[in-house]
Amino acid sequence: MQGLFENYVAVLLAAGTGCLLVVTAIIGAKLLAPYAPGREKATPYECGMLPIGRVRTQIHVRYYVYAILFLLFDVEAVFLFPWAVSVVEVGEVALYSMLVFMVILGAGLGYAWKKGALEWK
Amino acid sequence: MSPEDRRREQDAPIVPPEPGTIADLFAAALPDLAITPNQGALDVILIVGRDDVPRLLEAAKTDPNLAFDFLRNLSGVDYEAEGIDVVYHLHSYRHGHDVTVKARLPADDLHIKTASTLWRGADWHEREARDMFGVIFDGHPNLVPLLLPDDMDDHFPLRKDNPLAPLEEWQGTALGANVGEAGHIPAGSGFEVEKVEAAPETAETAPEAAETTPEAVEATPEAKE
Amino acid sequence: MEVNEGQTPEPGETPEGAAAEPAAETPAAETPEAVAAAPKAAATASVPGRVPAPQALVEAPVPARISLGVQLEAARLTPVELEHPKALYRSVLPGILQVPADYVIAAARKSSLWPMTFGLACCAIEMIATYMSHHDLDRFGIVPWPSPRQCDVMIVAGTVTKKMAPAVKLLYQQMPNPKWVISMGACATNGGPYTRYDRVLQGVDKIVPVDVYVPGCPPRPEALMDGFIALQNKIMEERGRTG
Amino acid sequence: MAESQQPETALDQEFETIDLNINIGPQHPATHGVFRMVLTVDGEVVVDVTPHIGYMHRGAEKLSESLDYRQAIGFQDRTDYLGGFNCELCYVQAVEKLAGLEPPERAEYIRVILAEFNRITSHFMFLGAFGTDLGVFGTAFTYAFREREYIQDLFEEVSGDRLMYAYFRPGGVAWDVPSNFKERVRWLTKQARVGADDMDKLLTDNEIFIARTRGVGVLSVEDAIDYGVTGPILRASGMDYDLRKKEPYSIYDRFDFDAPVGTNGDSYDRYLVRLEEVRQSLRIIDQAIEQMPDEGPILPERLPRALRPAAGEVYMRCENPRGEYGIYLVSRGGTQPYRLRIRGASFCNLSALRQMTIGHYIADAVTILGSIDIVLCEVDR
Repeated sequence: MQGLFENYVAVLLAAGTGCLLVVTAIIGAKLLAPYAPGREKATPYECGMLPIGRVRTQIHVRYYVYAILFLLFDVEAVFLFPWAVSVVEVGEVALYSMLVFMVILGAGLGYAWKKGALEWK
Repeated sequence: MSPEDRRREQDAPIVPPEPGTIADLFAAALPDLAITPNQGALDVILIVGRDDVPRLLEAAKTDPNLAFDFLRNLSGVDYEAEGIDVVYHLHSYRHGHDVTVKARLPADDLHIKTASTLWRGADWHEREARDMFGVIFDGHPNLVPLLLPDDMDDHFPLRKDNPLAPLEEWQGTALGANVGEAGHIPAGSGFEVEKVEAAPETAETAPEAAETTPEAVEATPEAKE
Repeated sequence: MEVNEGQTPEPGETPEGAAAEPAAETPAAETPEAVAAAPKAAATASVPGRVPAPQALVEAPVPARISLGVQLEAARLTPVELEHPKALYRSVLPGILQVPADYVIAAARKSSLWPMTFGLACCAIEMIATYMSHHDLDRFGIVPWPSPRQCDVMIVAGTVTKKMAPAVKLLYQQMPNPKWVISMGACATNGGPYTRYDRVLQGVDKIVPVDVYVPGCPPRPEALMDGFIALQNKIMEERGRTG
Repeated sequence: MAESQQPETALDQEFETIDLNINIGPQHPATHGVFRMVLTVDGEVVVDVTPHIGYMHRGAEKLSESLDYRQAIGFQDRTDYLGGFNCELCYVQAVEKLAGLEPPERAEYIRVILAEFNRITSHFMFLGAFGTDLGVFGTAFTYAFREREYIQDLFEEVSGDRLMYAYFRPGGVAWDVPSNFKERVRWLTKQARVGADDMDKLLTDNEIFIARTRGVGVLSVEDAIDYGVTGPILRASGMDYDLRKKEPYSIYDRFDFDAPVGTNGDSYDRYLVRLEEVRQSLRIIDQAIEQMPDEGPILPERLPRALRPAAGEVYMRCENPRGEYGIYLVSRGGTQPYRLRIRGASFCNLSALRQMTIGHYIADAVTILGSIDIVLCEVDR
């Protein structure tokens, strides 16, 4: 039992310093910076000019598709890391299960490619 | 005599160029046009009436043995009461010769046909000439201020009657009274210097300056017209 | 239509038809009382420690008519209203702790001044030369930054024309506090060689408060570095007073 | 809002988008000064460009009309502050043509050497700025400014200032060059060749650099001539026209050098043409320093105290680093120029920006603006 807690202390320490950093950053800014909100200060920065055009315009769907594809394969990479570390101990079972996972995602990528989602006109 | 008088009466003499220059090519291409050629310091200058300019420029661009395909420069020159000159400097890459075309616009009717249909480069030159002198180029696709702010189309800085500010005084008043001072110190910054009232001796030497109120100022510009 | 509320100098009767500005060495045939009328400078009281604005030798000929465009523009060139917030720590910390806190915070601010790259004209080339490796500015902790959101200093390097002035004002307002302004070169300080032309703003301090003026046209890189050192000293000096 | 053009790919059929206006405004690292362009963008493709200039219009022409002929020289440096000597050379020659002055031999050589060195510093500034536009953030600039500092030291020794020289006079140069001028120039030409090779190694074969500039912002020769574009951009489009060769002014006809000419007029060719021009200028300087007489007058003997050229007008044009720089000088016999019109090379080159940018991506718009190499004080004067 004793060993179980030791490595949790490390996790606790890491989380603690993380929160500490975030808190000091926010509180520090609140404390040290003189706060002077203004109408002009709040206007969006457009190289010194007053903003032109509409902000809420329709943007082409390909940007959304591109982002989702990236997210998909990013998460896949996250799964690969722990798998890569432990694949030697676990043996073939890990290899084949990851293979199935990769094939399914590969099929998704193939479909998107054929439908032309990756073309950047 | 003051420089203005000496300057006004001494104009450039018209020196007819020697034969065989570009002027003869133009005379051959446009026999019926009234062109008075003049030998400038570097190139030949053709002085033309305002209404013949479009035909002359058209011929200069399209005629094969003239072939002026490069509009070097288009500028205005303000001769005050005598009117405004519009000057075209042309160059031909094929033949390698140059010419200057000048047209005088009367001071009260500053209109001339645009050259941007012949050379697209003339577009900005003409918009700048309109900004600076007020010359209206008829048929110009987009004659809006180029070098001046978009809402300022009645102020022509390069005209001779637009004065240069001698010093900060005139500039300051145009922007409002309190702006005249240089480097005003932000209020509440602890660096203010308390204002000392004007010492008495400067007061009575300028009594009429002290009590001029905005209404009095309001009246004087009209009074001067 | 209110012309402009400022007090234009009482010109008496100006010479007929405001002729082109005569060369300085031959004074135009002025009527005596127009010259005698004290120029507007007398009205701005002589403030100790402040050099009074230079007085015009020749009375300014008011142009025939002030065009509508110039009047519209004069409305856009009003100076920035200044706000001087105090940082929260000055009210939270007990009095005795504020002095060291001011010192530490001022030392931190002065050693990481991020200027907004605001190269307008020829001074911009000297500003870039100062950033580059020969006269390295990075050793002062000065990192050139394009956007005003993360900047502390605005270096106005070049002539501020009246068409550019509203943009300068907006950029200054978009910078977070505390912020400083270095007016680099003669043009930004009072119009420089172009000061007589009416399209040029005679000094950026007409629209934004300037902390350090760097003389020169363009100032040498060493002069800009000296300007930064002067600004750092100023930050250390005014640490108690401003937020 | 302009509708986007006819969609092609499968995804496009169902969706119609509204164009977005992006303001690349006066204060922007990519605009090399205070230039503003509003890009109308459909997705990432630029559909329309509206340039706005005039933010640096400070009236050099109007102010020159109230100054003496010699006092107006100061405004020439400030008009194209990267090619100060070239602008002074053009203005000074215009006054000489009107006043009928003949500069002595030695002054002509000093002028040509300094003008060519100024072309080199201007092209190095372009190489540094162009590299920064394409993402080589610090390196290109530090390389470029290392070379500029060496050459600016020579300018300072000769004329007293790093950027605003006011050194040329109608009729010659203001004062004589320091005694070690020839050794300094020889050392500098060696150093500038090392700098040019460094920049060449840094950028020319960089795949990303080629990928972002090859085929970007193509300008055909006919369009270039029609817009009045001159200088390296015109030569990059394939037109072999260099004022120093075709209409030699000063003593340029005594040197043999060739004007580099590009083939397909895109941003990559403009970069190559300017890099090659640095080497050609070094060739000119080498020949000039050999032929330069060691001593001799630098100003004509009888120089009138108050210069009063005869009434008349002249349009003097010179080959500036950015293109043809023209001075249209009208004199009516007074001591002050009656009208001084400055034809800035960047003013005309910039008018072709819209033609080059439509159809490219937003990032290419920055590349094209960088490849035109504008100086805003010359655009707005």
